[in-house]
Amino acid sequence: MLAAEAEAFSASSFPILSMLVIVPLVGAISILFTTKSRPEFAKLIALVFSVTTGAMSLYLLWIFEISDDGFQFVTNQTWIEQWGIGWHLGVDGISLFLVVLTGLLFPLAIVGIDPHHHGANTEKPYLAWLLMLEAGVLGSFLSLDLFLFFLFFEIVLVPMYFLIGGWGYENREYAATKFYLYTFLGSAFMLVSLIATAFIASDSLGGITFDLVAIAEGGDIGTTTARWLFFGFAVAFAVKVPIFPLHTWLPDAHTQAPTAGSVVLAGVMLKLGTYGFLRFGLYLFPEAAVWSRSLWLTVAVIGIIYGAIAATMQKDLKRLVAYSSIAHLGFIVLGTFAFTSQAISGSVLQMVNHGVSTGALFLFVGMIYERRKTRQIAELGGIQKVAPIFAAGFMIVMLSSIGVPGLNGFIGEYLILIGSFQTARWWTVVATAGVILAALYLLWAYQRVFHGEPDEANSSFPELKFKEGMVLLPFLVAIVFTGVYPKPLLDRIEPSVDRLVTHVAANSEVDADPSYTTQRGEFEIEHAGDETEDEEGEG
Amino acid sequence: MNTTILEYVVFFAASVMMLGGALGVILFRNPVHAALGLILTLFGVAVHYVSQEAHFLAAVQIIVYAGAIVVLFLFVIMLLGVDKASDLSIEPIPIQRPLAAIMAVGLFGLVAAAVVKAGDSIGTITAGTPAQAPGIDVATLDNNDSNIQQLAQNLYTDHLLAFELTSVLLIVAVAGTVLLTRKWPKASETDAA
Amino acid sequence: MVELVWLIPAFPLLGFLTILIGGRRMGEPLAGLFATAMVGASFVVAVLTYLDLLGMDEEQRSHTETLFSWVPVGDLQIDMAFLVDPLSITMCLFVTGIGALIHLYSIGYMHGDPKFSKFFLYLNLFVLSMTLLVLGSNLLVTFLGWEGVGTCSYFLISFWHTKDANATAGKKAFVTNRIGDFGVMLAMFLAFGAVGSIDYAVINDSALAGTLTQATATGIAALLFVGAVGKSAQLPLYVWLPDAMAGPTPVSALIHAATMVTAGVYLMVRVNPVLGAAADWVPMLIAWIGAITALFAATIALAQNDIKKVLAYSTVSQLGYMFLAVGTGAYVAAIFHMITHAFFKALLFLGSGSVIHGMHDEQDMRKMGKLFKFMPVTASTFIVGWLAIAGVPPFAGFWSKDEILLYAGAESWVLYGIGIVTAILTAFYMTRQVIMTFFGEQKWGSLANEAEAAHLNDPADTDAATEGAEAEALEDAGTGPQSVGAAANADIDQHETHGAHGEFKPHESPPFMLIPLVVLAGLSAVGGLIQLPSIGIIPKNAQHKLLDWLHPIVEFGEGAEERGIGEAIITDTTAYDLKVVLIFVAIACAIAGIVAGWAVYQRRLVKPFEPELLERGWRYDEAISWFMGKPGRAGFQGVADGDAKVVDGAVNGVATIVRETAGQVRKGQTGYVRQYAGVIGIGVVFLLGWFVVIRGIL
Amino acid sequence: MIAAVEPSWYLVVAALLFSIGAFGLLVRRNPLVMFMCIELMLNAANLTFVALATSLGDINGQTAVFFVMVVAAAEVVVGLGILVSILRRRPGATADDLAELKG
Amino acid sequence: MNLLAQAEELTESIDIGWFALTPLLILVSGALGMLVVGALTPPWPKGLYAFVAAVTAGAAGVMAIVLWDDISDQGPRTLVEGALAFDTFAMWSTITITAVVLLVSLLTDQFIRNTPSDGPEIYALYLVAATGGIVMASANDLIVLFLGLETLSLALYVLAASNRRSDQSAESGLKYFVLGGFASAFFLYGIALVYGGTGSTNIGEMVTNVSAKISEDGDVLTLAGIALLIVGLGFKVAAAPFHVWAPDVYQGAPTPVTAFMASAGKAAAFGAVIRVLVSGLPSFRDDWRPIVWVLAILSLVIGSFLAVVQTDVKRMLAYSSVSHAGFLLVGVEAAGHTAGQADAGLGVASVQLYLLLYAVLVIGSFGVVTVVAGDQPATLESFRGLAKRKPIVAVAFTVFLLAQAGVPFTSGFVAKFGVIQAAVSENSYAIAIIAMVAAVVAAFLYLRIMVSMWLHEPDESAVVSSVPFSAGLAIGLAAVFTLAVGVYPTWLIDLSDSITLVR
Repeated sequence: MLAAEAEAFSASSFPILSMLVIVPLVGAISILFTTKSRPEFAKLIALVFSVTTGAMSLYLLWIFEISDDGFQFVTNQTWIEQWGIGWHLGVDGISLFLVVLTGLLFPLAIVGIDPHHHGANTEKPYLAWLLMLEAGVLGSFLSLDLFLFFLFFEIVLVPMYFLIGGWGYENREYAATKFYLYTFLGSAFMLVSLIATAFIASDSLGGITFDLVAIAEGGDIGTTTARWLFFGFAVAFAVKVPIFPLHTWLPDAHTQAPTAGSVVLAGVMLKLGTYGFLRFGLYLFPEAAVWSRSLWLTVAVIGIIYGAIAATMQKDLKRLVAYSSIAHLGFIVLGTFAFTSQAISGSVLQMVNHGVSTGALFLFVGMIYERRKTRQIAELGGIQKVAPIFAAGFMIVMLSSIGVPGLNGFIGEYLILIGSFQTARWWTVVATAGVILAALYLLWAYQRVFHGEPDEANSSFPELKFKEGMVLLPFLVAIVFTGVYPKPLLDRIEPSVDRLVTHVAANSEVDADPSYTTQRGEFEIEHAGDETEDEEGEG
Repeated sequence: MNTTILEYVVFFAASVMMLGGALGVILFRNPVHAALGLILTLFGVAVHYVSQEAHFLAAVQIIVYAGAIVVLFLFVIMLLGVDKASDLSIEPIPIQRPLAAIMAVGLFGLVAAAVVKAGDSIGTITAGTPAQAPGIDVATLDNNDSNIQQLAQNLYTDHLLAFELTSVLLIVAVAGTVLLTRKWPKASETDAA
Repeated sequence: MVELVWLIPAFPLLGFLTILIGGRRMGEPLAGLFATAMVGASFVVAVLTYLDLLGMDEEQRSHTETLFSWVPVGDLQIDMAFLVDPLSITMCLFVTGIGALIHLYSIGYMHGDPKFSKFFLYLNLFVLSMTLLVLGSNLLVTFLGWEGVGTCSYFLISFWHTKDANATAGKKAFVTNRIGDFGVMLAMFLAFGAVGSIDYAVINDSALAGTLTQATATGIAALLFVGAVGKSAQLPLYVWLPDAMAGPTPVSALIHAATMVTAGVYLMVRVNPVLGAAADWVPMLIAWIGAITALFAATIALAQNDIKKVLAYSTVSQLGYMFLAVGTGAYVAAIFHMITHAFFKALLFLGSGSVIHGMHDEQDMRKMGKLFKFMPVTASTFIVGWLAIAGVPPFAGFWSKDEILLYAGAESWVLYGIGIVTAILTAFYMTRQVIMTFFGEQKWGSLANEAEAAHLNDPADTDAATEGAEAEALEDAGTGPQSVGAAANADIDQHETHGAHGEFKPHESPPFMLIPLVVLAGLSAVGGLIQLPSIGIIPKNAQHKLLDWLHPIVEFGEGAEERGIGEAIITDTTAYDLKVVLIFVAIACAIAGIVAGWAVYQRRLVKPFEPELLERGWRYDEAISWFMGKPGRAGFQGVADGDAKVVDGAVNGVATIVRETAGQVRKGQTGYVRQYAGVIGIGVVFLLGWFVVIRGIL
Repeated sequence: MIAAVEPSWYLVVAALLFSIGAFGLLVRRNPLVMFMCIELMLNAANLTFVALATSLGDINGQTAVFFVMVVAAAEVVVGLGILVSILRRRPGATADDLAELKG
Repeated sequence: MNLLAQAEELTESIDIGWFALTPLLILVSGALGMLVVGALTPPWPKGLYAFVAAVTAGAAGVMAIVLWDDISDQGPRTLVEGALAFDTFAMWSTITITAVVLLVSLLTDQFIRNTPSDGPEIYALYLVAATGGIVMASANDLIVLFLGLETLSLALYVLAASNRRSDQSAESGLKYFVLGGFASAFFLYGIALVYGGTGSTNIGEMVTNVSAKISEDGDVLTLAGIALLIVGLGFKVAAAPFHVWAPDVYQGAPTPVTAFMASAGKAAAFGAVIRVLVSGLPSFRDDWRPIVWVLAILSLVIGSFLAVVQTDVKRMLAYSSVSHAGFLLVGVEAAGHTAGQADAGLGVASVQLYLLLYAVLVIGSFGVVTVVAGDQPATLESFRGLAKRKPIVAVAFTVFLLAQAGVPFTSGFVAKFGVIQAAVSENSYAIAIIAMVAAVVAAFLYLRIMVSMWLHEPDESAVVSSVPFSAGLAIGLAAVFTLAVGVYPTWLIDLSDSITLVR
């Protein structure tokens, strides 16, 4: 029945993907035309458009063809033919859930969170920027054209810059500027290697094109060149992820951003980096990716441990969550460069999971700030006594972030680790140790914030309000559901991931190296050690 | 024989005039004297023109430059009464003079080096190709009219557009001076208006 | 019935959800009764399943019930599936059984607590996780339960979270367990890499079939043991268990004595074929760690004054026995001791709980004594438990401990020696506890008030105060013995209902609490019957009931025979020949220990020997706390500062450099037109230089 | 008969003249004199043109000179115009006095 | 007598191609007309001068578009005895420059209302300067090019000094004049030496002569000449280290004039650069390309670095225009790889595209400055809370700034992309990357302005003056163009791809 649906759908040429990008944009523009005198209109419009987008993303999920491992609902219009640039959108298992996540996260962020105002900035532009951001993010997840992707990848900086700078906290200008310049610097390299890729590939493709699929499948790029180009892309993604040591913009941006900003930033924008690695890095330059994997695995693992340790010592709750993001994204990168079906599926799943749980964490931190006007852990305490339900909600989200089985965080981490262990043994061992630290810093923070006797400032801490609960409910449902029954997600993710893995294996001497394919039976630890030596040798 | 010697004499005399005048321009503390030095230079250049058979240019040089431009200079000097001697012994901007010296020496050295390197090859470039019509009819070189004639011809054919452009240039000069010399009331008055 | 095994976890789940939604409305005691009913129900299911299995013949006594595909990615196909076999059902039986009893007890114990329903919420969640743990058909489901019980224990230890000590203790437990989980996860990865699955069936079969290389088997076994060490509080990771006493006493009884802490043992038994396939040093290691832990903990227990602390360390010690058994291949003995220990240790804890309850939340044995006539039921049941743990025949503990010692002796006499010494110590400190609590002279009542006063400026308590600060410091170790003081205080303010300490009179506990005591006392008395040794006077058909029941799991094909599983392996050892002798030795030791204790604490013939070093647990815990608190924390802080100063500093540094250099260059733009001309002139010279010299002349 | 005056000689003296002019512009503060220096430089260019025209046997060079003279005239007119408009308001200002814009 | 007759038939004999010259003729006659009529008639109604100038420029632009088709039909050729190139390159520059005049006249109108300079002269000067610029960009003879350059420059000197009430204006005028004269002397000397080396000042003949030359010895003269030519052109395009004048002059000059300089000036100068280097001296490309490379990088770095530390917005934009010059030189460098070859490569087209887009951008930016700061110094403070005071203007300015920073969906991105693409297509990766990094640094400055516009409260003293219609129109057009091209650049790229240089 589903299949039939999809058939009928693809037959009927309703450009759902294009609509996903356009609808929020239209919303943003139409908000600009609302009158100052009636701000509620702006809110209403924002609500309508974001919810519509969310609904469409859900519909997309519904009609998505499970068995199909390729791109679906593809739109491909020529845009700038001289430069071989097209409006080429498509969705596959890797991007599907990120799209859905984006589609659902924004309405919640728009409904659920009232920005705290600085006189100059009313709610109207705030909503407009949010919708613009949504359009950009969706665009980046859907683009199958290098140029188009870059456009969206770049454009999201602007709304985010204004959101942080305009509605952020005390140190917002610094954070916003840092965020913008840092990311912009990364994409500077990407732009150059992106163009170079197109040109170099054009020889074998007969004519210049920026079409991702065409280049990845048909373009032939010399090994060394490909490595350089990959590096160019990787810098941009590494900054966006962010990978240690390019991460320092993140804590500032997260801490200073308004709650909705942090939620979106953590929820979807960071995934642009990891997603970029999968969609562009691995797909375009499989050999280079494999060649440089030791580097990425190492920095990923460093990120995991380092982020956790740094998080432990943070005094600002939001900052702590930000550093925990660094650690979590380290896992995703680790999985990405393990090149096994499990690890990469885990990475994709973990992108969604991290979006959900960290997004929820930021929601909570935002609520705490609204109530207490502080994020300093030292000034909080004993909240569980006065607001048990609030505490319980936080606890669930926190446990998912710690990676307790039965909640979503665990499934992703587990898949990543079990997959990586087969090809990157010793890195995985260290990464697994990071799981311990996750428990350490989050529980310690929880203890300091929620346990103990509340002082007079905290003893008046208001309990979770109904509206807040309604906003949080979807997150909690997602957390538990994914943890208990991830199959529906994995079924959709895996085919595309397998396709990618085979692509990587086919276009690099991966299959020549036994350590890349999960081996059966015979299995010597010492031997494993040697293999690791070799791998490090490659790096 | 003696024509050659004469050439030498003329060349050196003219060069001395020219360079001496130039040095005068940059060394005389009083702008009026500098202007006179400039005149000297212009005459020297004119002599060089003559010795290169560019009689028309020589004439224009004297009339327009020495006659008009320098007079204009002097006129302005008098008009503004800026004929007070400026003290050249002090140089407010640090390392400005060494800088200037380096530049001047470098400039001269390098261009001279280029000239020397080019040496005899100067003027041979078109030897391979037929000289452009209307080039100089060497036969009639010593006849001044023909030189002027050729110049005129060249001016009104090859350089017709350039010639017209000079008129545009003069429009700019006119319009510019009109704009610049129009009287402006004090700020306060216009604000009141 | 086997197909309905999923009902075992289902009932607690139902209970959990119901209380989650309606717990507040249900209130007391309905929530408690409901929860108890749920656990009881799953106990009934377990019993039925047990009977069902009994009905089958051995070969079919293993059934996998798959609910749904959980984590399917490529070769990795993990189902949410339950494995029903004698072992898992045995576990289920006593988990749900004792669980039900303790639920019942808690209704009385938690009476009047504002978070009454939440307590049962957690308890049900715990039983759910525990049943998942034992029923899981693959490592991941087990791990789900494994982490679940860990989390519940975290919740319950820090149940009275307003006290920092409790919160710290909970966190400490969780993190310490995580260290163990690290091992379990790696074991799973290794197994998947090696056999492409993490089902027990697949792993064990390949271990038996020998397709699992020794190296891998060693790896898996060792890593799983790391997990077991964490969960079952063995050296070096035992530190969390004593602190876990900060939780309400029923929790200590259920989680930290009877069920959760034995999960490690269960896991090792579950994968015993892998142990068999592993290199010899693994079982040896397990045995030695078990033995040393047993002795080590016993020595600490000698000097504890907190009634629950004594039991806590004795639990650690008893768990050590179980690992000793596992290490020496006495899997059945391990399970046997696990069960008996579950009986008597739960009994002892509940008893101590009853005492604390009756003493208005006093836990310090130095302020007790002569309680026998005030709480007779509690006392008498407690005495049964005492005899059982001390190893006095015919009580349950005697038989299980004896079998373990037998195997230990068969393995090595040193291990046996350690075991026997531990046995003596056990008998001694338990005697000490019984006397200090129920006999000796009365140290409460009129003295209670200044006792209270003393209690405040008691060094232990000042430590507890400072320890609040340390808890703030990065320190997942609320230092061992002291946190009891805090825990006690916690109980105090949780129980204002019991009124102040003015007119002070211990009282017997309500029936809710007494019934479980009686039942458990009975079990502790007769529990030994399930596995009587093979000695002449005992009728053959009464021997080794448990072994016969379990041997499909612990005894496998001939390959395993010479590796030795089941009693077969030790038949040709001297220990086996001497086993009757050994029994009498054991009895003698038990008596000796008791007599000594009686002499010291009742008769005061000898001055008690309780060095502070032992009271403070060999300062092991303090050492760790110090390490985590000082250098550990400094290191972490260093990293954080480094991030701010070095990594981020570099970024901001670049910005500063740009601004600074630009600022300098900017000064060059002086506004003097002549200087600008000079700049241009220099440019000219450079260009000419390039063109004329480099391109032209050269 | 000995060689006549080489065209390159003219080029060299022209270069010298040009350099002197440039030097003057850098060292003189009086804007009028600076203009004169510019005139010197233009004349040097002119001389170069003529010399090369002769050696090339090509009249275009001379025509160029003609145009340059016009340009020079126009330049001076405009330049003096600007200068007058400034010096009217700030009599006796030197080039160094006009350094309000900087950085 | 007979001489006259001779002259007569001489001039008859040569073909002028009047039609092809219409843009120039329109501009010049427009200028003359305004001057003469304006001198004879009483002052015209407010805004009429600007209107006439705009119309004239518009007409010229339209003619250029018409001629474009003519060229694409009959192919590029030269006019007036090879003095002027008649090719799409020239027409593109014509369109750019006339568009600039159109917008700038609209800007100027309000600015000079109620000042004595509100007469025909300023607009006439715009038109004449435009003529000069167009001549520069379409010159096929170095002498003609020099004359065009002088026409443009002289007009600009005057315009820079035209605000007689401000000392800064006068100072900038004088500085510009002195340095400009200095530079054009070098340029002229360069022409002379190149003339000596190549035997002609006509670009076509230069190429033929050089290709037919018998000895290499003469080249050194040409090389020395090229050096000086690059000095002159570098000065005009404000490429470091010859940019020193730009900040002061841009800051001091009346803002609309600054807009004119930054747009028309750059367009014309880069047109000249391409003419001289790419089509005039292709056989020396290996000699001058490295220098262009160096100048490009210097301009990029100095421009963006120094822009960051400025406090005056006009000065910031001046420095940023230096770094934009660097970007354009990147394109020139790319063109240098294929100069004189059959396959033109992307360089020239990318430069022209960049010029057009940047011209509009920069006019928009300075237009906003005009509206906000008037003839007061445009400090950063004067933009505080602009979003509160004049939201529309703030939005427009934001668009321009983002475009200058090269943010996607603005024309600025298209421009940068084109240039970088050209560079990459010639494998000059290093310069491409440096350019992008410099763009990042420059972005900081645009962010600074946006911060004070959007994130700061306006200080009470700030007056909310109304935006005059004409200026608003100019800004609006610029903004719309910026966004439109950013979203749908195809048509423009299409045109720019058909740019050819007459050879």
